[in-house]
Amino acid sequence: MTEVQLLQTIGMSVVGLGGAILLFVKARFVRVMAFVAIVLGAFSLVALSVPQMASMPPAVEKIDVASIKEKKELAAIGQKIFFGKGQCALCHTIGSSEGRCPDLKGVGAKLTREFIYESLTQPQAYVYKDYEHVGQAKFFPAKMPYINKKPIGLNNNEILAVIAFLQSMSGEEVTINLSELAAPGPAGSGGRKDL
Amino acid sequence: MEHMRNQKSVYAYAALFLVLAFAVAMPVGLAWAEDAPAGAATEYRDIPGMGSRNLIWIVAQQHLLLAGFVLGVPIFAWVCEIVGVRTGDQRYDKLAKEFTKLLTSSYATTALFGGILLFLLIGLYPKLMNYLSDVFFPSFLVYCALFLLETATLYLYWYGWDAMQGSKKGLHLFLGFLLNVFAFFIMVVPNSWATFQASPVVIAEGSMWAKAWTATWNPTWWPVNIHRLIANVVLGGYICGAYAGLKYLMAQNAEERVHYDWMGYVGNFIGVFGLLPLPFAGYWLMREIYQYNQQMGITLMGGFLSWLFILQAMLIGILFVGSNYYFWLGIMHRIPGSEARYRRPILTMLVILLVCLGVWMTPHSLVASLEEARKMGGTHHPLLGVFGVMSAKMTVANLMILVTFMSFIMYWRAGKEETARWAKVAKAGQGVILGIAVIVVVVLGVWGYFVPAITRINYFSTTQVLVVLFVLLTVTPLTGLLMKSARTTTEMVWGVMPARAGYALVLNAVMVILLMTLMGYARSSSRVHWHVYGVMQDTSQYAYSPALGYAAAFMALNTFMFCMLVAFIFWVATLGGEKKGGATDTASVKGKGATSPAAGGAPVPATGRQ
Amino acid sequence: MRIVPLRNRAGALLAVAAGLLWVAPALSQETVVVRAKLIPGEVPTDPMAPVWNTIPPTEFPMSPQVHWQKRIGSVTVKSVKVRGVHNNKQIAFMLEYADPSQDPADAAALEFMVGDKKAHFAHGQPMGQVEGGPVNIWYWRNDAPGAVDMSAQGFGTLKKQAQQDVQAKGVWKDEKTKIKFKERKQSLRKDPKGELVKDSKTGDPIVDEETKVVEQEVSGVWRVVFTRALATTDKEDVQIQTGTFPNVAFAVWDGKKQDSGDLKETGSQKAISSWWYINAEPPPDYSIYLYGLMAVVLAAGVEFVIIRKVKKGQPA
Amino acid sequence: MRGPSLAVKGGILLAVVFAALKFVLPLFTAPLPMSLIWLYLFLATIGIVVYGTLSAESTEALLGPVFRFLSGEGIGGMAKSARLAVLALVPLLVGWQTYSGLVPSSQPPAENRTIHPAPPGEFVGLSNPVPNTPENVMQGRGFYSAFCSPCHGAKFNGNGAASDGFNPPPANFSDPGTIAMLQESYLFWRIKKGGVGLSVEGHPWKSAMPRWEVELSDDMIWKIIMAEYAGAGQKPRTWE
Repeated sequence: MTEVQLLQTIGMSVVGLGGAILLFVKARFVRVMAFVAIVLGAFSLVALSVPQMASMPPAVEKIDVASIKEKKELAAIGQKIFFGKGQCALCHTIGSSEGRCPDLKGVGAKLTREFIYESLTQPQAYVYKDYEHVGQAKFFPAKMPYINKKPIGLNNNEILAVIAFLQSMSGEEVTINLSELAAPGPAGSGGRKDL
Repeated sequence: MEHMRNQKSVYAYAALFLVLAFAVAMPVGLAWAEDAPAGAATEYRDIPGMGSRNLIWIVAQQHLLLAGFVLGVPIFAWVCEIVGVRTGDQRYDKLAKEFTKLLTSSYATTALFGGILLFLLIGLYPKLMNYLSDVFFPSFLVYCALFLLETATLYLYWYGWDAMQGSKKGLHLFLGFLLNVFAFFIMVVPNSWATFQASPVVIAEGSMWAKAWTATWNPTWWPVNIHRLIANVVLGGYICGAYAGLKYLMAQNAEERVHYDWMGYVGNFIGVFGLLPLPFAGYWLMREIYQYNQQMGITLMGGFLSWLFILQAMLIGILFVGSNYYFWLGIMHRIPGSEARYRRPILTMLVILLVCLGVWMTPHSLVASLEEARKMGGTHHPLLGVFGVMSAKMTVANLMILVTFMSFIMYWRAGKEETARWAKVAKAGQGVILGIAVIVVVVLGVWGYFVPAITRINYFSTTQVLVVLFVLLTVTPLTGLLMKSARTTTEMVWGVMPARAGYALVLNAVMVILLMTLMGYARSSSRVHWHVYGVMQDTSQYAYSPALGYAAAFMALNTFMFCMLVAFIFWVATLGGEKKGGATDTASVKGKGATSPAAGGAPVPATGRQ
Repeated sequence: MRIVPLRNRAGALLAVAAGLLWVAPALSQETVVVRAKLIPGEVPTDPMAPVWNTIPPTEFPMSPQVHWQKRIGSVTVKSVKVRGVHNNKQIAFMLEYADPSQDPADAAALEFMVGDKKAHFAHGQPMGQVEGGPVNIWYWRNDAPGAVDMSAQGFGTLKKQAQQDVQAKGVWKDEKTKIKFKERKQSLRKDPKGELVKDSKTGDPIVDEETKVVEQEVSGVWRVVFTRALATTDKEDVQIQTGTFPNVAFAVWDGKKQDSGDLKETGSQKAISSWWYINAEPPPDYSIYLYGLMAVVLAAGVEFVIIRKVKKGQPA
Repeated sequence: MRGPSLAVKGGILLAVVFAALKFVLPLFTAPLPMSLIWLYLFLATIGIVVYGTLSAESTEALLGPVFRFLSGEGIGGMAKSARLAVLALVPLLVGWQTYSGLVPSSQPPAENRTIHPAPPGEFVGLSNPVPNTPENVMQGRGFYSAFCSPCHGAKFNGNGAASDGFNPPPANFSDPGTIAMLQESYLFWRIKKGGVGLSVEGHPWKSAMPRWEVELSDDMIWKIIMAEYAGAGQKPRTWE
């Protein structure tokens, strides 16, 4: 018996029991509760008759710096970090004014990689004063966090991957050389399983 | 007397829940003892057999439902009290007091479940709770302070009820106001924790207060606050209605029947009143979610949760039909001789409601056997597929709101005759407003198929909502004005409703509770395998979201448990007070209870007499 | 009692509706399952065995393989008709399709998922977000006797299994058969003056498309029978349980030698289907009748109670 | 009594609704799946019950005949034996229903493919970096006819020459329920990762959509996306 069949059987038993109470029991309170049970049983049966689908967590991905052979792959990893662990996309957008912070479209072409690196690790060192938010100002008090410190805490390789992604997103040549990537340490600094 | 009884009841269920809490805590304690790995910090603990998530699910859901009730009731209890003062009708004051009695008796249980939930969360999800405490610690303090204030105010409000009649009534009303203010913030603060989990913002370095403040202002915080506020009123109203319905069914004499018939009517009215704007709030929330993260929006509306919204449509549909049914039963039974006059308009409204519901419940991708799908050329039907998209759903939801509103207006007017000279003009005006509104809603709905999604969402749907709100906000005061000078031709007769009216009230409450459990599952599942969306992943064995059927069985279980719990609490509250309690608050009823001397159809202010 | 005839009329209407409900399933012809009928005795290994004519075929459309490289634009075989029988030990499937020429390189294959994990129909290639399983492929080729039992999990992993469990036999007959397929014609739209009509917005010429189902007579039919035990000892094989619905996919190659010397279809250039189902008819289970009887008794009891209540004047 | 009773009218209504949905509708369009027919019948039943139980009189008109039929009051002659036949038939029907519910099904389990499952996070926030110029769209059209049109059709309607055998069928871009509901980034994901990039709820095991990232550059894919919207006369979903 599958789980669905088991639940269906339970649902039908509840409805049946409720029906029997309505037929044989006179006490008002019990009757009302039986009525409630019938309604709930019927609801479960309807829910069991629509397509059943559980949502599984995705397969765990491991990133191994040593296996990267192309800059394209590095940019692809950077894309995952940008929208995932790096939490960049919580504020920044690429090509939309909907974000709360500067839009990063074409940023890889506008800024040098050194500047981007500094912006990520020393966010308050140089702040564009002429940055204007497009559209209505939004009140989400947040300032750029240190990306290489807690709670986000990307390591050097991951930051380089993000820069590679930003450059390739802007249609630029990726200037990160694969040789710059630090070999993964014994603790596996190159990738984390919850990436 | 009152005091004694209440104390007794407090002891009674305090004892019961101590036992219950102990029973729950026992296995948790065992689980703690079982796995405490040396070295690394514990991320999760489990409860063998039942599963930690299932336990959290039940306790959190019970707490939330109780909290919704406890936060919703003071709003309309207070409004009822004001109405009582303004109109001088003691019935409303008594009703407000009876509502507050229900509130007082469920307050402690709510807190108790909150406490159990907190302990369980700390015990079972230490990693997550650690993270959240890091971010939100200051708001925990604020919450505690608010809780103290709320408790103190509630006790003053309840125990001071009789003492503060007369010249001190103003002070009492102020207490009621404070009670609601604190209650609102008690809801708003935890909402920030839950919404942060669904739509986190980045946390930078800073003071502890700055961090909490940043996290609190996340994109879905206010949409959820508003949605919950309205939903709590709806929940409170319908539960009070169901309480009255049950009491009506169990009534021993005519006086009780008259009283609970009326109370059921008020409860249903409050529920419908809240229900009308609720879809708008839900729509706003959904829009914010979509805008915050398209992925989450798709998971909800088009992805693995899309079927949930068909179930939601079914529940809302039954709720709408049930509420209207109760109104119509009221017209047919409480107003003698009304049947011939109202049968036809009711049939029209019923047909519109059901057609709209049919459209709403038609899914985008249909449940079809593979052979049926092969014949259709996919799971989209070439003709009925058009009902599956948002444009159609928004349109029919708006139409259903309009129909329900008309039901309510019809009930309000039933048995009365306008005397004002401008009555004809006003009625024609109302008809024109309504007619135009329906046309605008339908035209925009159809047109919505031919414009880009963003135009539809930003302009068409918004316009539909505004048009419906406009109807609500113009026709209501206009009818109020008309009724002020209206002459009652047929007095309402209370206490003669058939048994099915009581069952309808109970059904409506069950639908609302089920809806809340369903949407709780939706909010939780839309985060898929994240504790904090995109920031902290759920790495426990319960990271998956269960399928709808399994979840529905849990929702049904939760709903049933909640019903039993509420029934028990209310029963305890009336222990020993059968003779002196709310049931006899019908002092103003004279004679055999066949006719009510007071307010006719109009729920607020009771006019039309004399 | 004037209402009696009316009630009868309604009753008649209801009866008609109920009657039509019974007819409705019989009208459905397209199906998604190959139903392998349970037969007594040996399963036929010969494509021309008379038992095949007693089994209704299930027809599945075929498409050119476009999913991965070395695609093909059009294929000879537009659909295959599939029949199945089993005797609780052995199962046999017969593929029947129109192919005007018998060539040494003509080939056909069945594909199944192995184990509990789902597999992608394209040789069980790995999925991005989900873990998939391997596939089992039964392959027959005209110029090689018997069949090849293979497994794969992803492109380039196709290999012959150590344990060969499948038999196959093909017979080509020069008989006439009708095939149906969709034909599309595209033409540039012209106005009555014979000039091209252009889209007012983009300025592109407007193309009209006409799709129609054409019926064509083809002479030459392949009948290929695959047989295997329902259950094998090989872990790489699909295990077929009666009453279940395992997935199946089909592939067919027209191995005709073209003027250039190349084969018309070979390797990944082939006609394919995506997943459908097979169902080996389960042996009869008599306990179901018992449950049915119990339901009858229960329903009669409930009915009795309700009638009694109604008679007493207290409707439930 | 005026006209037929509510019970009879209700029965007729249900029969008419059923016949219309089951037999008349397929004359004009594709047949409805039974799940939907049951849904509409259920709603019609709710309507009959609600309307029929509004007042004491209507309740009598709805339930009276049913109760009289059940109790057998005032029923004689032919009608009496008809009543007995119906009463005997009901348990048999229940039994048959139980039997047919338990008998091994010849229908495979229903499949529930989510047409538009949620994309993975890293594709959500992308926007098209290629400017929407006529030249780029024209280039995209060229790529489209080379790579996409065999299945999705020259007219962007999913009706390509190679589409017939595929299940699920190739997407019809001219249907407002497909690409018009989605952002460009969604299409980018679907084209780049193909059928094998789908998540569990996408029921991935049948989609023949190729994983184009192995053959086409990002640039080409973005151009194809622009060409698809332009060709199908749709606009991508935006939030601005």
